[in-house]
Amino acid sequence: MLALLQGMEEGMQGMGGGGGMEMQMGRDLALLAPQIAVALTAVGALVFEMLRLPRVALPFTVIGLLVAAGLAVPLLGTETVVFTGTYRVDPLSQWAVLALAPTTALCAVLAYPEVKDTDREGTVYALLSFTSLGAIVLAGAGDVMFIVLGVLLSSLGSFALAAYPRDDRATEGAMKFLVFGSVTTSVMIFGLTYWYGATGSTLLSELSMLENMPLAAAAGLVAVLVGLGYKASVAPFHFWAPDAYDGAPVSIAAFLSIVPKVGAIFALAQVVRDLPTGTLWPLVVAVLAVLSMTYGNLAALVQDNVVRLLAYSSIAQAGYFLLGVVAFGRGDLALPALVVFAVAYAAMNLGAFAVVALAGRDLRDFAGLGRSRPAAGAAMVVFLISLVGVPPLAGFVGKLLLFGATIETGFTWLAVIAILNSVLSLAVYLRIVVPMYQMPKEAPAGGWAVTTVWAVALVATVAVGLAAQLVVGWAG
Amino acid sequence: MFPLVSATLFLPLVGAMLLVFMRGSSPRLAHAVGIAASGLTLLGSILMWARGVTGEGFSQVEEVAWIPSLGAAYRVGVDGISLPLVLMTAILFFVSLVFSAHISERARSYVALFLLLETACLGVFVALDAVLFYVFFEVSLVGMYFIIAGWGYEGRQRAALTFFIYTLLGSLPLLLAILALYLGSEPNTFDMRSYIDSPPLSGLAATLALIAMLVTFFVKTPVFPVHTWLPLAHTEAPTAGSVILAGVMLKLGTYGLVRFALQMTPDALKQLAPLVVALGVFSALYGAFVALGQTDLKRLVAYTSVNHMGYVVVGVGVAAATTDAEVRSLALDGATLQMVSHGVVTGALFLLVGMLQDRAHTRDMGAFGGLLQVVPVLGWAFVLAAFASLGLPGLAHFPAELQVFLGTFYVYPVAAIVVLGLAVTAGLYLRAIQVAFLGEPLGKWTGMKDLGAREVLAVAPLLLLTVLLGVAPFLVLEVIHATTAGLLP
Amino acid sequence: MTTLIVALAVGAILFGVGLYGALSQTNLVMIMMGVEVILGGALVNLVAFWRFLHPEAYSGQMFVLIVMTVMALDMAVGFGVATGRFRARGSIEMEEARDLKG
Amino acid sequence: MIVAALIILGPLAAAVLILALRRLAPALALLGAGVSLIAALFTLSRVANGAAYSATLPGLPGLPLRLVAEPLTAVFAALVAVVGFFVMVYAVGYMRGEGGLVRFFAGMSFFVAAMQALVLAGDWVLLLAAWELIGFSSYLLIGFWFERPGIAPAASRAFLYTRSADLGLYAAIFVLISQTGTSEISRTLQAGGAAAVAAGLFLLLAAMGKSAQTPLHGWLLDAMAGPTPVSALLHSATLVAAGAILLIRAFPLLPPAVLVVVGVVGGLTTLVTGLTALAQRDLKRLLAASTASQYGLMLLAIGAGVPVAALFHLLAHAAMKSSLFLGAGVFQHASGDSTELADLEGMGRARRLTFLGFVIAGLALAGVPPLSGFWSKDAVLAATFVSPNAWLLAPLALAGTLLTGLYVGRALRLLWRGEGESEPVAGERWMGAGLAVLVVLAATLGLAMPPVAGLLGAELSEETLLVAAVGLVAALIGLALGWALPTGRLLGPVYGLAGRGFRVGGGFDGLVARPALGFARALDVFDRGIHAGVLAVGGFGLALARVADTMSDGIHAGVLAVGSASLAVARASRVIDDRGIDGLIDALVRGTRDLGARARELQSGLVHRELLLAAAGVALVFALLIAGSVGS
Repeated sequence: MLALLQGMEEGMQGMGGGGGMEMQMGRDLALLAPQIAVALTAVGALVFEMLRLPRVALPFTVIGLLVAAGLAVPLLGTETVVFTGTYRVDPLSQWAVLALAPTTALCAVLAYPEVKDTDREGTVYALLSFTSLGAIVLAGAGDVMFIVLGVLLSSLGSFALAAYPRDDRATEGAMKFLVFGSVTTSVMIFGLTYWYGATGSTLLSELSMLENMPLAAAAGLVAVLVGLGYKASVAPFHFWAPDAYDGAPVSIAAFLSIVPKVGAIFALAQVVRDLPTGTLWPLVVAVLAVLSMTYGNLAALVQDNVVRLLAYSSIAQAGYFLLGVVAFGRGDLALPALVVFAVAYAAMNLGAFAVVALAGRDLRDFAGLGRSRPAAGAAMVVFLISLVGVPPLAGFVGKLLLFGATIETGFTWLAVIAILNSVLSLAVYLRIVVPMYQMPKEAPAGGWAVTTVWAVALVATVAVGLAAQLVVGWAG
Repeated sequence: MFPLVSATLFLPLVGAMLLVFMRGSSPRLAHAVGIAASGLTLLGSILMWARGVTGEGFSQVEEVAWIPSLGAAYRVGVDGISLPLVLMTAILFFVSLVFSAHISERARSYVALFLLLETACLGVFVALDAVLFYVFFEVSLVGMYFIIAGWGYEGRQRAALTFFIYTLLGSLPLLLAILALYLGSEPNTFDMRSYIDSPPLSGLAATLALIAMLVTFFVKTPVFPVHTWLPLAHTEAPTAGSVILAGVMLKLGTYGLVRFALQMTPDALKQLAPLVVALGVFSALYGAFVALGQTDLKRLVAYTSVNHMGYVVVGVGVAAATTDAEVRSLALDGATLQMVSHGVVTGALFLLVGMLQDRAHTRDMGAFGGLLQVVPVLGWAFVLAAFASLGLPGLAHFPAELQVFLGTFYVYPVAAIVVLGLAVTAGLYLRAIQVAFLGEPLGKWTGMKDLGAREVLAVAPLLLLTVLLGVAPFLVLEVIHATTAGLLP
Repeated sequence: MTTLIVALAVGAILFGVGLYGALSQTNLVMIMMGVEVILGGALVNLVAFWRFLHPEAYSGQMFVLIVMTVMALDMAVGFGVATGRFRARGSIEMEEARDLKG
Repeated sequence: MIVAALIILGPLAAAVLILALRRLAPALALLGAGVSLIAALFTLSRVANGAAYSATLPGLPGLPLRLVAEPLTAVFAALVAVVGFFVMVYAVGYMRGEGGLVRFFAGMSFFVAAMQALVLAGDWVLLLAAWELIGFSSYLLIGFWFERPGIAPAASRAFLYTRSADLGLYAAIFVLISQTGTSEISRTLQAGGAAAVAAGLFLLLAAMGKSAQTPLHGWLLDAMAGPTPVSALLHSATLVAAGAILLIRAFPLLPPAVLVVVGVVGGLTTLVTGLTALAQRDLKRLLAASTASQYGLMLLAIGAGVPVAALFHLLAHAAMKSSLFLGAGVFQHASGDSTELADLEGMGRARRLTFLGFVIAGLALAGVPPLSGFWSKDAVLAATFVSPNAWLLAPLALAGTLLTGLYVGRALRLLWRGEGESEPVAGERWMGAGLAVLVVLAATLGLAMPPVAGLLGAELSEETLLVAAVGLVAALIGLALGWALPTGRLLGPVYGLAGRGFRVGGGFDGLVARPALGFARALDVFDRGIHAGVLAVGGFGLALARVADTMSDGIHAGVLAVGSASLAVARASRVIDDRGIDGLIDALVRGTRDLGARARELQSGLVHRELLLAAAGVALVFALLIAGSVGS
């Protein structure tokens, strides 16, 4: 307590870096065009739903999100802050838009066959957009309040989406999701108050003042880790994920496994960027990374339900993501690593879920898929080995960068554990691949929607692998 | 300029793809495709040989940018050290596929796997990008795993798993070493040529990276005491599998030793050279003696591989230790030629033992006797290969081993004790020949058939090469020497 | 300064109570209550910090407002999910929601 | 040079052609040997007129292969060519009706070619290659009747003995090349000092192996298992001669210290193998032992510092011993393919002409004037008498002479005594021809010595009548006693030992082969042990993992933990014991899967329990942070 108090004294001295108020609103709005576009898309989708025009809602959503992504392209390279530094326009936020908006659009397409002709179909698209808006806000957060808002925004939408089918399983998953989410969020908010108290500001850029306020720094950091860790389903804050995914439609599961996770990880990166390393945060994050990777892979090893298997694998992938966070701000590789891996992860995970939507949730449904649907089967293999990290696919480039960044910042042991985990994950994914090429079975029927999604994801997975240079170049 | 190296490298892969999409095709067709693909690959490698290498650096380099800002790219090329190995690899795969033409169960996947494996092995030798190298290194592992597990003998599952786990765990350190080299290089790149031209690491970092590499490559080579996977894998692998395993895949280890340990961390290796040489000497003698104790012909040949690869390790260690350019090239010539010779000779030996096993369904030399009368062609072929393997002049191993020993004597006269291996290998092969092939033929084998056309076609080229390498080693040595002479000035 | 400490202590106590509630209760509504209590603790902290340490910084007040929004929305969505669950299952006991596991 | 090259290429081409055509084997072999003979004599004449040839072939980088035709090598080449050709002639007859002619004549031709390469070699690498190749070809030829019992071991032993000794040659070459930086023999011979001593001793070791010097003489007696022409070639001009030839060529290198050793080895051999010869019951084994003992005399001469004397004896011995073998071969056929002296009794009477040749050659060997053996042995004796170590070498030389007389006398008597009847012999004409020529040489070669000496520019230690007389007396006494007394009386106690060729402690097999094999087997066991070790480590780690894993479930599970931990240990140990690596792999996989199962147990589906776990995680993180900040 004393330490805290004394820390606050210094906090008061260190005050005054609040950032100038004067700025042109217009410039900021222009810089935020992509985010705004996403928001408008969400609203629009809602409006169409209210107009009982769900048929229009889907194309509108897709187009709107793609437009948002398109708007982000010209901004690439600009690095600045808006709203007195509360929001950051930097590679992370830009790439969040570029990666997540299209992903959301594809998720909407994927969701279409599952939700069409149900009542309030349009709300699904609206919620998807809202949630991804939350994730995008998180990715660029330059202020504690934006983090809270982002988590809130993405959480609320997620709850509703998870509960959408309204059946027993869905509501159960959603309920757990809700409980977990609201508890962790509230804990995060409570902890963050101490940062405000210590720095007198809610700006992340002021966190450097925490240098010699270990207690306050720790309290806030733990809080952030809890809140964002839950969003990114990092062990041990992951428990909601498998159940929620399992209960929700496949498309929603895919969405939940990608969009909020990426947003949360980017937000974490934004936080630690200004955090004094004296607080040992790299070590803590590293520990969580190890926990998440190992736990995720081990648990995935024994799943017979592919959705749950992918849920655990996504927990493990979150662990790899954290490698980038560990190194963030202290090496040249961390930023490109995070961006590339985010894009890669979005592509390959979405693709894998799309094939699940085609084949079915049970491991047995995959038997002979490789023969009955060779193309889809081959695509699945590509997604999975890309998840393992086999070149020249996207996943490999991402992991390579992550490992490099980790070693670059002196966490070689972490890289070793990560590599061993990759070996373990090979076993995990082979459990899906092997049956695919056994006895053939009648081909599952797949609609145009599913096919488009996995096709696009396939192209992306390969393209990002081969053309990683583009991503890295713009990110760097 | 036609991208000959890449074409050669990916021809087998194309063949494999073809097979994947040729569903329900007959085994004959599959084998035809396989032999055609590997034959074209052989042709390509011969053309590469014709193009030859220039003295310093790499020749026939082909480069395609991949991730420039990471310094990762698709880079392939050859020098005097890798070119002979490329040719040898193409030859061995060709004969292996010819020999395997009788396999009918799941022939399509069998051939496809072999072709995949061929691309991987060639890739390791031609890769000039560390990432590329590592990828091919790993893929070769996976391919061999499936071949052993799918078409091996009794205990194939465990053999395959042992092989897989040993070499997989063994190869992870290499990735760390590569990342270390990458971060050490300025500007950061995965270009192996820049690592070679200006070794990026020094001091402790270099030593640690070197140790990581040594672990990887010693497991693959293999060197005592991490060799125990070898006899297991060899005895259980299908014949063509052990041919590739011994003929090509062991070279991945020694080649890596030269390419990485020697060329990228020269100073560190210089410091550890006495250790490496000692290990090599011990491994060579150890392998020879354990081989002498075997009665299973395949295990016997497998252990002689430990012996011969030990010579290579010694040669590399000596080359690292010496400061005299003459001696270095002498030892390195020997080591490189030894890789090629061992590939050819041991390939032939495994083919012959495999043929014997196909006929008798046993590999225990005690079960045979007087075979030379029953199956003269097989018998004499074995005698020739065996004497080549024990280092008879005029056959492949003699020039290589002589150079290695001479170089060793220059630098570490004590280490020349390794020549004792010659006497031991002589003993063990004479014993094997005497027990299995000489003397009164046993009644139960009188019905044994001699080699058929397919088998002759498979083994004859290797024996011819064995003699050629022994009589005119300079044909290969001038290529090797062109590079080794100008190495690490 | 003492008042600040008192206030922070109150906030901490609220947090503790709320967390205990959230962890110990098995009824969804009760858990949501616990959450609200935690947020209440956060509010107390914020107000205290603003009042005693950074009276001039407006961001504190905004933070307060945001937290209030969070409380409201949490409640709303929470009860929405609760009703949905009740329709589907006829109970909002967490103990009974364990079909999904492993 | 082309001509000189033909010396080698002739037989080599013959060998290749024979293998390629698989017919006309004898004709081709004769042709090859003939070409070689003509070329060799031509070269000798040219060299005699002062010409000197040398050629360089591409070999290894920095180590080119060289051929040189200088007086010494030319003489050797001529010797090999002559013997080779006439033995080949003889063989045509001898092998009548045998199977495997292709293999036989190809082998013989290759043998001759390799030997020619050895004598003409101008650099160590080529010499080493040829050196090993004659070993290989003799292996093939000794094992010609590989399907007969006892043949295979004999061939293997011959090759192993010589190969092991060859390591000496390897070592010597390494020393010389690393000292002088060149592989050219003539240049390396200038090396002096410690290097010279080391190299000299290594060369001696190699020579002992090939020339069957004590204690490495064991294989020679067994090598008799091969066809007779092979033995003849082997003993007179090729394999065994190689040792002496090597030392003669390397003589300039050898320092006095080494020379003494050479002399002693030679003397010892001449005694031991002389006695051995005396005790043999098989004619060919007797001749084999005598070969070793004659080469002992040559080493004596070299040791005494007069290599040219050794050279003379080599030449003479080549002619004499080949004649003796060929004669023995005739008797062998005549007696129904046996060389047991018992079966050969009276053969002399039955085949008087052959016997005459045999007698001439025998007396020559014993050193009876004016036959060639007398002169050469005289030269050897003279050398030993004038050498600084005469006190040591001369008696040994005399003893050797005496023993030679003894066993020659014994052999002649056994062949002459009793009534022998002879079967008709196939191919007699060919055999006779070959034999006749060689016998004539054996008788008259003495005349060739002065010119050869002149050609080599070497002067013999001048003849003292005394030496000649002593030698002659020793020889005659020997002959007389050998004819008169039965061997048992002569040898007395050592008879049995001599019969076994003084093979102490089971000889090579007992002293080297079996122990080596035992050692190898032990290593093999050890090697499998390593595997077990790996398993053990893995199993232990697995056990630990399980223990730790079980512990993690808290006190309640603690009891279980102990149980399952011990269970795990038990399982692990069982894995190690009986199921080998696969067990371990299974266990590893299973272990991981168990871990996975436990991991999923955490996912209890009860939110507040899961929340508790999360809270625990928070606590952990917080503790870590505080600890860290306190620590820092």
